[in-house]
Amino acid sequence: MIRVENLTVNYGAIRALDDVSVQANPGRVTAILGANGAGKSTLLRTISGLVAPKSGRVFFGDRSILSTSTENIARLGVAHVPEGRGVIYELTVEENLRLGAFASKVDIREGLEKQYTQFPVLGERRKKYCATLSGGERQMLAMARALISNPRVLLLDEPSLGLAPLVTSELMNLILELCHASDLTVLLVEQNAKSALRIAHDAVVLHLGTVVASGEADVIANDKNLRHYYLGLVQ
Amino acid sequence: MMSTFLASPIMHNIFAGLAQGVIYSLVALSLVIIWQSTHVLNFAQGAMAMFASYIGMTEIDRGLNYWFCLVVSLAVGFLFGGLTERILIRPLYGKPEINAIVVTVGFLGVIEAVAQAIWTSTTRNIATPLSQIYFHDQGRVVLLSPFVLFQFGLALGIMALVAVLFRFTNLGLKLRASALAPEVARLLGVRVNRMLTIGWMLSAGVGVVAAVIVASGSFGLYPSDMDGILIAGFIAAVVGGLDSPVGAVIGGLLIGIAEQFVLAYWSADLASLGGLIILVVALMIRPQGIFAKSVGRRV
Amino acid sequence: MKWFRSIVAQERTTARLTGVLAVTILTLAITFVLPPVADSQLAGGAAISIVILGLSWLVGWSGQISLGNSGFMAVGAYATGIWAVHHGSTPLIFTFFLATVIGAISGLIIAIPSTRLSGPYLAGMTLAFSAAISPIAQNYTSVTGGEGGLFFNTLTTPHWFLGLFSGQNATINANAQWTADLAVVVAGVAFFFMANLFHSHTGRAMRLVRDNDVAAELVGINLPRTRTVAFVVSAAFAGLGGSVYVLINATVNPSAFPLTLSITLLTLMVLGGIGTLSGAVIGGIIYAFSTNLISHLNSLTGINPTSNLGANMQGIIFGVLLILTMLFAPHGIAGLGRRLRFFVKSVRRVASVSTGE
Amino acid sequence: MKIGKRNRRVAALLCSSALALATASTGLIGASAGASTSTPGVTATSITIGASVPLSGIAASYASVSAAANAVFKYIDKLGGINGRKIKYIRLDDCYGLAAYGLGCTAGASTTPLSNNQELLAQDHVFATVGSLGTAAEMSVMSYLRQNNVPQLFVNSGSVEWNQPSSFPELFGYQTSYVAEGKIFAKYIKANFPTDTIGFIGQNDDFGATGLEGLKDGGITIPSADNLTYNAADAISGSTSDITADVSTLAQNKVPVVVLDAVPGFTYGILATAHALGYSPQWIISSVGSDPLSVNTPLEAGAVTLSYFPSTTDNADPWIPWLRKVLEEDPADFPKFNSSSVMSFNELYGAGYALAFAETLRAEGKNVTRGGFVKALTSMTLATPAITPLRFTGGNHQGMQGGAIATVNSNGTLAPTSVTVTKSVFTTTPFAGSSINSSNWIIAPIPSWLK
Repeated sequence: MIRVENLTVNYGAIRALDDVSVQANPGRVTAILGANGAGKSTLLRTISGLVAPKSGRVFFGDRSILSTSTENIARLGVAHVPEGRGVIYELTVEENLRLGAFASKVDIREGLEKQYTQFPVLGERRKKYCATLSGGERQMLAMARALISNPRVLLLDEPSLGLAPLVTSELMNLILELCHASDLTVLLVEQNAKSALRIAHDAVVLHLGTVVASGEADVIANDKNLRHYYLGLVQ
Repeated sequence: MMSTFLASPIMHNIFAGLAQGVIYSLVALSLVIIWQSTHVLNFAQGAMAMFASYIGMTEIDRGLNYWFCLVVSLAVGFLFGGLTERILIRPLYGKPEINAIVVTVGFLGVIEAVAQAIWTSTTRNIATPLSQIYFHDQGRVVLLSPFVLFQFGLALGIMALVAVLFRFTNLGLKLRASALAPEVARLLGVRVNRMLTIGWMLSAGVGVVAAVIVASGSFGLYPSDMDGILIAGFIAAVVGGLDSPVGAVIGGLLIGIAEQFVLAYWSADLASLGGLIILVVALMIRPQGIFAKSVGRRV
Repeated sequence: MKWFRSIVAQERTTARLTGVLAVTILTLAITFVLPPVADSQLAGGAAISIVILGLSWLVGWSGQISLGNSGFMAVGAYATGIWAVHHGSTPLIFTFFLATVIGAISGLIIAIPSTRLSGPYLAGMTLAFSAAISPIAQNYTSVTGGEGGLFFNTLTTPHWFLGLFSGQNATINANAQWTADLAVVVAGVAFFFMANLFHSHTGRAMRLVRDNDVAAELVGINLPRTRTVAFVVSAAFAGLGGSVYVLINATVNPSAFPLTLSITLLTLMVLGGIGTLSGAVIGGIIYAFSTNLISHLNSLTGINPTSNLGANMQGIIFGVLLILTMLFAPHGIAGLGRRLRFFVKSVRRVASVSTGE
Repeated sequence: MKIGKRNRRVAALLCSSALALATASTGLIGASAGASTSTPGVTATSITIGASVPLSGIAASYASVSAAANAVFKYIDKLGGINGRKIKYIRLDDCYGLAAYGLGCTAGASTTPLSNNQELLAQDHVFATVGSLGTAAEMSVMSYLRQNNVPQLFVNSGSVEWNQPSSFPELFGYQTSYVAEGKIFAKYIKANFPTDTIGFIGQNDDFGATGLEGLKDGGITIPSADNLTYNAADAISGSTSDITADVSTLAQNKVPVVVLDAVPGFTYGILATAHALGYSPQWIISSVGSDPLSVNTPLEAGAVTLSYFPSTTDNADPWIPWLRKVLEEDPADFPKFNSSSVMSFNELYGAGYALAFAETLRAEGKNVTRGGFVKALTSMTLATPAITPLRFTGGNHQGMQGGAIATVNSNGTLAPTSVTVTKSVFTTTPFAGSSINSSNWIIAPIPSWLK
């Protein structure tokens, strides 16, 4: 569904991504792993059109979206939950959700009902300002806001950041469930490789802007070298 | 009883202060709309509104209806605001905020010079359909006239309209989101650039309402008629908090009344100090304006 | 003397002295070549450049914006004017000292309630100060001369200087050049002082506060005090500049210090380039000579300059130039030069990298 | 080549200084032209004079004053000039001395009356400044012009500052002083409203203060409650609140006669506010703020003012058709002026001082010096459109001494455009206690060389 070919991105004189190729398919969770500064977020931001690459190609299905604006990429059905969740604190829960619905032609009322059923906590707090929510609730809101527009691709940037292990685990299960239920293409950027690899079908390991490994998640998870040098997983 | 109260010196000053204050409020509101979305302090705001009111209101000389001219002025204001954002302001996004000050100051100079070149600096008298004669009560003047009441109504109506738009409509939600978190809004499919343009259009429209009220008043229409009012509007916006439309409106009214009371009970020369004192006191108590939402320092 | 050492850089003071001295002497030499009108304009430009430098320090180094510097300038100007009316014969150096100190005090008064403010709120607070000056000057007529202001004639050209000139307009030419030279020398002293300040302990602390106030606090910098010092220095420069400005004009009145002057100062500073000595010099040059450029451009349009359209064309050209400069040189004219150098350097580096591999 | 960091900074500053030199040079080409004879500004074929006047900004409506003077000079040049010399009149914009810092003012960042005068003296080498405008503006250049012995002629202001022959022997006023105007108003009030309370609204500067002085000197007492001033700076900022307060105070006290010393924009505001309050006293408006074309409202009809000129529509006065012809022949300054155009007092006012200058220059003869000019000016009778004598002596440099009481008409259109001037002229001096004389209307014959 999302195909990135030979992507190179520069920030001024610094090379953030160097000849990166990634493919993510429907019904599968693709984990993008690597240390801080590996270029994971840049990859997602480039897919969304927030960052203009130096060279390379980005496809949504068969359509090149390299010169498509961020707004239009979102309208195609790519939902991007940015780092820090992107919840707008000064708006209420419901306003945040309504905002999410503008990207598609979905009926707002129906969409809201659906999300409130899925996340009852949000329904209870619909009139509350987001500044008053807890970290877990904010993450739920970010997910709900991304899902309300019935996207075909979900880009998640460090969803586990700042969450308790138990909450992270629930969140990962939810991501997997959603992925299967609606044949969603999920690109999951995580520093927490362990949690991500638990649910991912495919995985890509980035290091200083280059792909050092990619393939089935199980294979990656069992590669000792990768575990040791790039994923920080030591047993 | 009631009527003598309305004609009392204190009410006299309150009405005079409010009449000036609603003008400040509108200008402050228009500055806040722009500040929220683009973080630009638009020094040309008053001049843009003046120019639009010249184009619209001088049509009265050709025998056209006042209300029609008001609508024309508004339309010109919308267009002017949108074009300004597109052509002059857009290249400045991401540049130091202070650059926008220079550009808008330059624009102010251009607009006023063009206005003087076209219409000269002689005052124009705008005939209003509503009487400007103040009401009398048992021989005593009540400082309200049909036009002043209309002025209050119009200002309140515009403020309510802006509030409803921002609070309860989808467009308003998109506008607020674009102002608060432009990147997030874009990721959610909101056409942020379009929203910024619409914000400038709305803001210019609100400014035009203020300029038309000023031009219709007893000092008429002339190219620099909004200069002092812009400064007072800016002060009002700062007092209320630049991210608070409600604060802008209340700030404007406060400044108008404060000026009037200094004038009446202290010295006419020092009238403008009334507003300045309010500003200093307000900022010493609340460094981000009275109605600012206190947002903690983000590290 | 700890405070003194903290605001004077210890290293390379001689180097800076040489630099400023070279430019001052060159400018003095230029005044001998310039026609008298340009000398008069240069005098005004030198006075304003001192004010711009003070503002540039405040905005560029401490990160605080001010719309109050026309007010500080007016304070120095009125101090000078009132002093000149009553004690016209005191040495000029004392007048300048007085204006600087009184300017600094006014800066202190404004700084104290302003240390918690930033951005447009600080702009508003300082604007309140500069906006209050004119009504106050108008109201207290017995001291300030009210609307009409004060008139004095303190700047007298010494005889030896007059002796350098001959011919029909000798006095006019000599006076014009004398005021220009005087203003340039005062500006030179001010620039030297600021050059040191930039590289002093206080200057470095200021930068840190601007870039990251939290980090600055962590390394033990007292935020309110640093911000206050920034204001006081800026106001002292404005006071000195205001003093030179009114001595040149031989009059001080409220209409010379409208609050729009603060906006003009900010504009000139941005056009020149924020936070640098050369930026302030360029700002002063723009102030002094932009009218010539504009008149020249206006004459190219072929419109009668005294007609309504022609007179206003002047303002249109001025505004358009402001806008174009900002669109094409967003870091000011000094920044344009820097960017050019950076560009040349990076081209060279790329070239050396590609050949070196 | 490697340049050290410090040297680069020096180099940058040097470049900036060079830039200064280059910029300064543009527009100054030909700076040393002229000045070949001993008198500055005078050559065998020309005489150069200048003025610093508002051409843009809030006082730009006065631009037509110096434009009319320029039209007269051009007309004279077409007739061959004065003693073979053409008059070159340089008018520089000073935005009314409101240091042109942007808002409402377009003369350029550093333009002031002083900088304009420096330019006139040092670059254009003018013989004299003629018809510069504004009290504060001209006061700021008095010393400079005196130091350089440059005549400062026919200052467009009613201040008494211009009449100091001992300290400023080359300084000459032009219009009737505000004090004299106040005294003449006082006489009119005493004759027509002997028992009424009188109110006053004046600008809080020299204009308002000396006007009030004149009223008092003429024996009018104004109750302190009805003696009000407005802030002159508000004229720039558009602040209206003190006007509303002033007018409503007078309205509450039901003051039947009000004297206004205001500029036209404020006259308009005061009349409109009074109308809104349902208050219509007899207005007595200073000549400075009464020109119907500038005030531009039918509310002015019936107001009394002082005029030193005949009505601009009075074609029986020979100067009116003469001036119309002069203006029509100068399309550069009066582009749309034709036989159906309306003339304002500004044009008569400007033509008046231009004629005074030309006639004096002619009387001085072929050999022109500044001293000779001043001597001629203080010893001759000037023929101008004024209905009151414009006369200077060694001891009196004020200019016109009085004027006639005039009434603003309403001619049925939106704006009143004509003024009826009574046929008797009052004259007096600004000095306390001096009497007011009534004399006949003067119609100075147009000198034959001007026809």
